[in-house]
Amino acid sequence: MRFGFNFWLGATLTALVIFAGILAPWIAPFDPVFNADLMNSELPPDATFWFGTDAQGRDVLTRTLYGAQISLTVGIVSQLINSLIGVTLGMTGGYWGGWWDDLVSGLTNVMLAIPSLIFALAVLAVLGPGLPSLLIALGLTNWSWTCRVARSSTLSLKSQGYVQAAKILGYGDMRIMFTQILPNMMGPILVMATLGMGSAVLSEAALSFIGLGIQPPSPSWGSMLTDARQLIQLAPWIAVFPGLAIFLTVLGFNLLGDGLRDSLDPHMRTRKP
Amino acid sequence: SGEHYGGTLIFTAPYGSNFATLDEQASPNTQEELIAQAIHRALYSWDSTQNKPVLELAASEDVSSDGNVHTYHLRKNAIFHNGKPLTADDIVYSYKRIANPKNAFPGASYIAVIQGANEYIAGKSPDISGLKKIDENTLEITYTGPIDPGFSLMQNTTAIYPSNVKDESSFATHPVGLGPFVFKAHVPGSQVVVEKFDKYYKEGKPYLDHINIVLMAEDATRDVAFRNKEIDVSILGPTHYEIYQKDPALKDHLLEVAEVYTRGIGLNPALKPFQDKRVRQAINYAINTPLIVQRLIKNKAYPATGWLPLSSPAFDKNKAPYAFDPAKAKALLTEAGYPDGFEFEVTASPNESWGVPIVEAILPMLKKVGITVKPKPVESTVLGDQVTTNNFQSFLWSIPSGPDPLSAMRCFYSKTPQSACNFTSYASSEFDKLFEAAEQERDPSKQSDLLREANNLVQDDAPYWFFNYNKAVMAYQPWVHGLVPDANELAIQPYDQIWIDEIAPASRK
Amino acid sequence: MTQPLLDIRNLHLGLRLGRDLHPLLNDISFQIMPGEAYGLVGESGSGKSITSLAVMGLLRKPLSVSGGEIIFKDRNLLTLPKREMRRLRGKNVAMIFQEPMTALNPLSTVGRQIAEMFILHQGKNWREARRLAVDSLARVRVPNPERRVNDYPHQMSGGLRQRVMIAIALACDPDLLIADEPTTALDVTVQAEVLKLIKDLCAERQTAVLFISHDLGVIAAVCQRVGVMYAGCLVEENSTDRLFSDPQHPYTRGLLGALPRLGGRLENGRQRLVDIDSIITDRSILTKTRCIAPRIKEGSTP
Amino acid sequence: MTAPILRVEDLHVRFSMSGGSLFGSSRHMLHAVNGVTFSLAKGECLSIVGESGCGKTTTALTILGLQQPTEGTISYRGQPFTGPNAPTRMQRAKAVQMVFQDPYASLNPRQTVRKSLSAPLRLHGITAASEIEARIEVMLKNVGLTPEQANRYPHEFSGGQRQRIGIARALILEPEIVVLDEPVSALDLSIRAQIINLLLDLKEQLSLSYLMISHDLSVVEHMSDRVLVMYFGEVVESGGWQQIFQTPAHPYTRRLIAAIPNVDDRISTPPNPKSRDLIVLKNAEFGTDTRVTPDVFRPPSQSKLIEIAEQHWVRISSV
Amino acid sequence: MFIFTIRRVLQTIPTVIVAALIIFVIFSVVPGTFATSLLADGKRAADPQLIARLNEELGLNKPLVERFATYITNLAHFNLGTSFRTRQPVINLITDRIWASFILASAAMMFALIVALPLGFIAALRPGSIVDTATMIGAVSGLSVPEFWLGLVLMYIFALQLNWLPSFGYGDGSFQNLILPAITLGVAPMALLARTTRAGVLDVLHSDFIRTAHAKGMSDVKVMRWHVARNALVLIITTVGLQFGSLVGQAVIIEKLFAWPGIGSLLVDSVAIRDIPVVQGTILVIVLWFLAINTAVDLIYAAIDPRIKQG
Ligand SMILES: Nc1ncnc2c1ncn2[C@@H]1O[C@H](COP(=O)(O)OP(=O)(O)OP(=O)(O)O)[C@@H](O)[C@H]1O
Ligand SMILES: Nc1ncnc2c1ncn2[C@@H]1O[C@H](COP(=O)(O)OP(=O)(O)OP(=O)(O)O)[C@@H](O)[C@H]1O
Ligand SMILES: [Mg+2]
Ligand SMILES: [Mg+2]
Ligand code: NI
Repeated sequence: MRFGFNFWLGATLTALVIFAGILAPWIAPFDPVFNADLMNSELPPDATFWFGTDAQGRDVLTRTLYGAQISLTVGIVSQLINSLIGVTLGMTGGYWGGWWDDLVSGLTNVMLAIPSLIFALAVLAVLGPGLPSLLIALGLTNWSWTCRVARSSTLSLKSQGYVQAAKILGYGDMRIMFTQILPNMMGPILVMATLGMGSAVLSEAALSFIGLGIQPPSPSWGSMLTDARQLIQLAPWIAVFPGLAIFLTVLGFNLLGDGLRDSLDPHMRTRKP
Repeated sequence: SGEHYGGTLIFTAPYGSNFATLDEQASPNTQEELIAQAIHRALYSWDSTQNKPVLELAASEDVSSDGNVHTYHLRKNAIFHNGKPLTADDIVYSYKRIANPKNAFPGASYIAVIQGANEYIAGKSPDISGLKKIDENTLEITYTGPIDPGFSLMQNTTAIYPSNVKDESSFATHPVGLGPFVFKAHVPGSQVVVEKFDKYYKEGKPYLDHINIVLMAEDATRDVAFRNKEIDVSILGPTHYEIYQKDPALKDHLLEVAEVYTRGIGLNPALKPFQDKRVRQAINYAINTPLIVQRLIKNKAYPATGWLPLSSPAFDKNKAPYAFDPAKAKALLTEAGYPDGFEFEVTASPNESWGVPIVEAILPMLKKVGITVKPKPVESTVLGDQVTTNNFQSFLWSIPSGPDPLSAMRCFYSKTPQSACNFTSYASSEFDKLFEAAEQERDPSKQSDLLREANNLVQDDAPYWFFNYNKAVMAYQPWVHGLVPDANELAIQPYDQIWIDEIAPASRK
Repeated sequence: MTQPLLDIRNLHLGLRLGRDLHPLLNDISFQIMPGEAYGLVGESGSGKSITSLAVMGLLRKPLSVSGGEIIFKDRNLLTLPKREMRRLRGKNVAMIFQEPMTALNPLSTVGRQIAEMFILHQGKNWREARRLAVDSLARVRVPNPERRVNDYPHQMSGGLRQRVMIAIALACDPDLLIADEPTTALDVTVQAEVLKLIKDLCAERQTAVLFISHDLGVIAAVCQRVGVMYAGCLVEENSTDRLFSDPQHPYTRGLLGALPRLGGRLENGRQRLVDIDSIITDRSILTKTRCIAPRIKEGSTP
Repeated sequence: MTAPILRVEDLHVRFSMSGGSLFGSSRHMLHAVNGVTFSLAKGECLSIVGESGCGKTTTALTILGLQQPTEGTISYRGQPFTGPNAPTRMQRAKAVQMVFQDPYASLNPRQTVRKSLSAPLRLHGITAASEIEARIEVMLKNVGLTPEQANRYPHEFSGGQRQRIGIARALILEPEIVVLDEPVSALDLSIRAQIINLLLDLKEQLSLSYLMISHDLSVVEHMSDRVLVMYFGEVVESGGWQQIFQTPAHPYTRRLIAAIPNVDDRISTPPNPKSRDLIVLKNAEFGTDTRVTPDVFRPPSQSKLIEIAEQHWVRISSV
Repeated sequence: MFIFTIRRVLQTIPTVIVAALIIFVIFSVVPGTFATSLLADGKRAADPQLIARLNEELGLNKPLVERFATYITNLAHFNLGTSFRTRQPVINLITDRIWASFILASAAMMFALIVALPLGFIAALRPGSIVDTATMIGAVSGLSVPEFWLGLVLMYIFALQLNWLPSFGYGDGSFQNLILPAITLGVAPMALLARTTRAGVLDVLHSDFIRTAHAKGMSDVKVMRWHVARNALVLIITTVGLQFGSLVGQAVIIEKLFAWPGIGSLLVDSVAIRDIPVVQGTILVIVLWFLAINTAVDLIYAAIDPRIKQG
């Protein structure tokens, strides 16, 4: 498989963010929560505080780095949940067909029809704000796309010779799904997941806007950005850096997904002689 | 003094993106009061110059010697927008409607000051015994005690409606009142337009032809719209307060008032450390309150010295607030047996001046004396729910503490149920004695002295971390005149006194 | 001898990747006379389709012609301006593709897709064009042409669809018809009908045919002359009869031997099929030395 | 010839197709296979020919257990292969295997050849690494591949090699019957011969029975012992390969054979003068006009098979 | 076609019922009740008596199953219930605002289509070119900016700095007021649509019948007009439908930011005060809107693609 420029750009951005998140405790100059000194609030970027400080007097650079942890957790875990639900339902529905498939398709349609932001809002209202609830809310709301993709992939893979062969060789349904179908549809699922990660990061920001985001004082880009919107004139740096971080991360995930899709798509593959 | 007639005022409603109903009697929220203030009038009203309730719909009143019975001589020139003149029947009708158990209106608790109202509210009596029509223009009301009924009956939720409207549900869409402006249009989710009422009972008023009350919940949007001169007034949040103060074009047109809200963290004695007064005091000592007010709230608040706010008649100007003294806090904690501190949860809403951001700011301060704070963010709705059901370790809230100091202090009276504003389940026999004395005292200044003493007692006992009293700030366009600093709620302005001058842009004319 | 209708001279074609050129066709030359059916056979990937696409001027991006001439009626198609080439396409040179399922637009009626030809090349309006489309369908022996013009491709069977393709190709009476594996996707019985149709129609108006297939039987049924391609080279060319009865190039011989022949099985016991690999023991030799070995041309003996 | 090991009796397969009515409740029955009966002997190659959609694959799938028959029975060595006592997939796997048409789609692109071959062995209880190794090695040799190639992925092989892997996978469990669905039609001409030779060799070597599906009659003639001609779900003619190819009786069979373009038509001396020596039945007796497409949504008209020579059956109209 | 339409419409009914069930269950277990939200605003004592009375009056003290039964019975009579807060029929509250939502969503979709289709086409015609890369990076960027920031920035630029457009609100429903919120809302679907268009057009361009069209001697423009556009449309239209269908639900934040009186802000406000009938009604209307759009898309689909009707 050959990857294009977009893929590598996306992979680099994503890797950067992942490293920032993992290394935050070592590379961040301050503590993200307790190093708050109101005497230092809203300082513009300088030698000590490279990205300036926020309204609480906390270092924006530190919080942006730590924010990567939360945002990545949100992106990755919620997509894991999504993919798990979507793949399980989609694959079994597509494979077994019948009433189960009808049920899965129906449920998928319902989930598509209920606006996801509102569904997430409701789930959060039930569970109360906080990271675990957020992960569940975002994880429960966006699986319908994955499910559709998984289902149609399964339908087309099901008729492939090797799946038939597996049946004839005596493989059970579960074994066929896990060893024959799942590995072969990971491509599109992965693409969906990477694209979904970007939108999960954004959804977190949107939910912060409504006041249901991450539990403070843990830094998340979404809540940093939301809190900073009042300060856009007074202290623009508080918004700029987490905003940039979100932008680059979502861009990274999207380019990664696009790149993956392009290299999986036979049309886009340049044939080598 | 140069008042101009005519023009349109574009006022903003900042408390949501919706007017839930135009039936003011059915609404407990400030948002709808913004309309009620234009359309409706209640028996009393708040006089912000005298800082007390005054008669509005009655020309005069006679009070019985025991102070329980008031006889009102109603205004003869007051006419409803539908042409009906005001009579005693309208008041009886309105109060019965508010208290009607079928309706379950929030204003019922204000009507409860009238004798027999509780029986009526409970559905045990077909009438409110304390309400007696003498003649068309005279009404006698018997109250449950020698209280000042003005504090209750000036509320917008006790607005007087005409008794001749057949379809009561129409009040929700086509309100009819006695106010200076007539309801004209409601674009749900967008705005309410009212128009000058020619037969308003106050001579020569109102000045304006129209008021558009536009919904605008988002601060940032309001800021842009205000600078863009699309709206005439804007309620400011802390950051915009600071920005506007620095902006030479805007800084001269800011209206500030100390509002009667006290903010702070209520400590639940159910949590063991909070049973010790020294721990509660330690918390007050450990937090640098003025710094938070200055840096985080941008001085859009006054550091609290106790429960009663600045504009309260019983406010003690000489009382010093808790000093910022971490060493003392540490010592007190050690004394109380918590040398290594302890951990507690603060239930708080997302509000920027009395919500989670404040908890984030005190978090490192309390950490320094060894106390670990964990914010527990909840929605505003849920906050109210959890506080009134005593379901918290501590909570950060903004609680009305005026204008009537007596009812404000009632919140610490041990007989006040927890759910009814004694949120920290405060019980002190010393306090109870002072409060009961104040309740009996008919001389306002002596009553104030007693209440002041009670307030200082509460401050010393520290059932709360006393944070601040709100400073409400309103920015207005230079062409707007007649705004008043109302300590109850700055956003509620006497529309009938407002006028705009000739420098107003064409769109306002 | 008359002028050849199509004269391909030393055609070189390659895959341009960046600056490199990977050759795919090496020095291909052959002629087709008016009214003649010329067959191209060869294994998959030997370059049959790209040769035909080069004639049509339909090569896409990474593929490009790197040398040679394609002379059609005295004009070099490779240097013809785009617009001229477009006018030629469809009108003078028409093509039938392999997959009748996908070569028709699923969202247009077949009538419309035939009618487009008359609009493009004869300036007819839609109504006339549609009437002519009915005639075209009748000509390729589609039953009920009036009704069938309004059908969508998915409503037709494979054989009918291929007839529609032929109708499109022959709509403007081209001088040269290129048929790239026109029957691979069809059943034998349907294939036989389609082949006969192409043969008859071309005989009727002296259309020259370039017929591509890797089924030697099909070539035998249609063509007068055959070229055998191997790895981008034309390795042998001869009249059909001569080629089949007396193949010269080892690859051709292999091809013929590898084919099970109907009626070729002995009453009891069968003979093993020839394994081409056993003849061409080292395939790479053929590839490396490909067109260098003297091509076996008509009339010449090795 | 020995006793049949597989017997298919009066097999019917119908698919219900939902129609276009309001609630989709009106259902047509698509008659894909109609009363097919045949048996397969040990070491025999039986071919089913017929045009696309006539029910060849469906018949094969029923034998493989991937499709439930609507009516009829299949038995393997006297044991029922259908109905309530049908064997499980695991049990069936050791009896029947299949080689697929498309060598590209029939191998899991994410499994190495070794994995493709060892997984079924493990599944069937052969866990000793040495034995697995040994069997894979033997099998790869059998199909003409080297053991070193086992660690490669399918995309590293050519079409012909893939088909060899497909054959190896089908044979690794040592089944008695192998179903070949168009085993060479997707292959290049030059490779076709190798695979045909390989299949015939393996058949001899391992005494396999083949059930081959094809519409390439020359391949069928080359490989089969007996031939079954199907036409819209029914067997219209069956017999030994000579009978079908040299003396075809049913007009459809004749048309089929006549339609094959043949290189030899070009060559002046036909190698076998006996071919095309058709016996003549009167057309009317067949009842079916094979130029008119029958309606697959209707049960077929009344007809029966008659034996016109030893083991040579032809369907004629019974009305 | 008629039968197809009816069948397609009937198929949405189970979806609506299940959606109604999910919505009902979720919002029945949400903590906080309308009564406390109304009475516990801190201004005065939350009178437990009053709360109890209110709950009784609103039927909130009945068991869940009974409430659901009433809810469904009402729904079957096309009755969405009565708002706790305004005591008006929910349907009235929604109809008051649905128009604003509708024009906002339509304008946003218009904007998205007008920008995305040409961009997607151009990008597909020159894959790998600078235009292509720029379009795609631009599209992805559009997907990576939080909506409220985009709105704020647009507001600062076009309302405050340039003074071209009003910054907020519905005004008298004029076009000027619509521009900024519509653009803000339209950016995400635009980005998605540009990508889908590119993929769709590429797909069509690679198909065999385009080669056939070229072999007919058709010019590129005619190929585009006669063959590519319509076929690509079939691929694009599903995305358009899904996007358009979900726009009303997605507008929540933009409505709040621009003080736009759509049903999104009604919904958020109602959730905040736990006015459950309004919440349920609004979500149900959003669901219906989504289903209606997508049913319409399916019908259009069937009209352009002759293969569908056979279904
Ligand atoms: N668009 C393309 N990009 C890269 N290589 C190509 C392209 N089209 C064809 N080729 C290569 O050119 C060579 C010849 O291809 P061509 O399609 O002409 O073969 P063919 O003889 O028609 O084969 P078949 O019988 O399978 O149709 C092959 O090696 C193929 O991989
Ligand atoms: N799962 C199915 N559902 C509905 N119809 C089916 C199904 N499988 C096959 N059919 C139909 O049954 C008939 C017989 O199909 P089958 O695949 O057996 O034909 P075939 O002879 O193998 O054709 P080909 O030569 O094209 O492979 C066809 O009309 C086909 O459309
Ligand atoms: Mg080809
Ligand atoms: Mg088949
Ligand atoms: Ni394609």
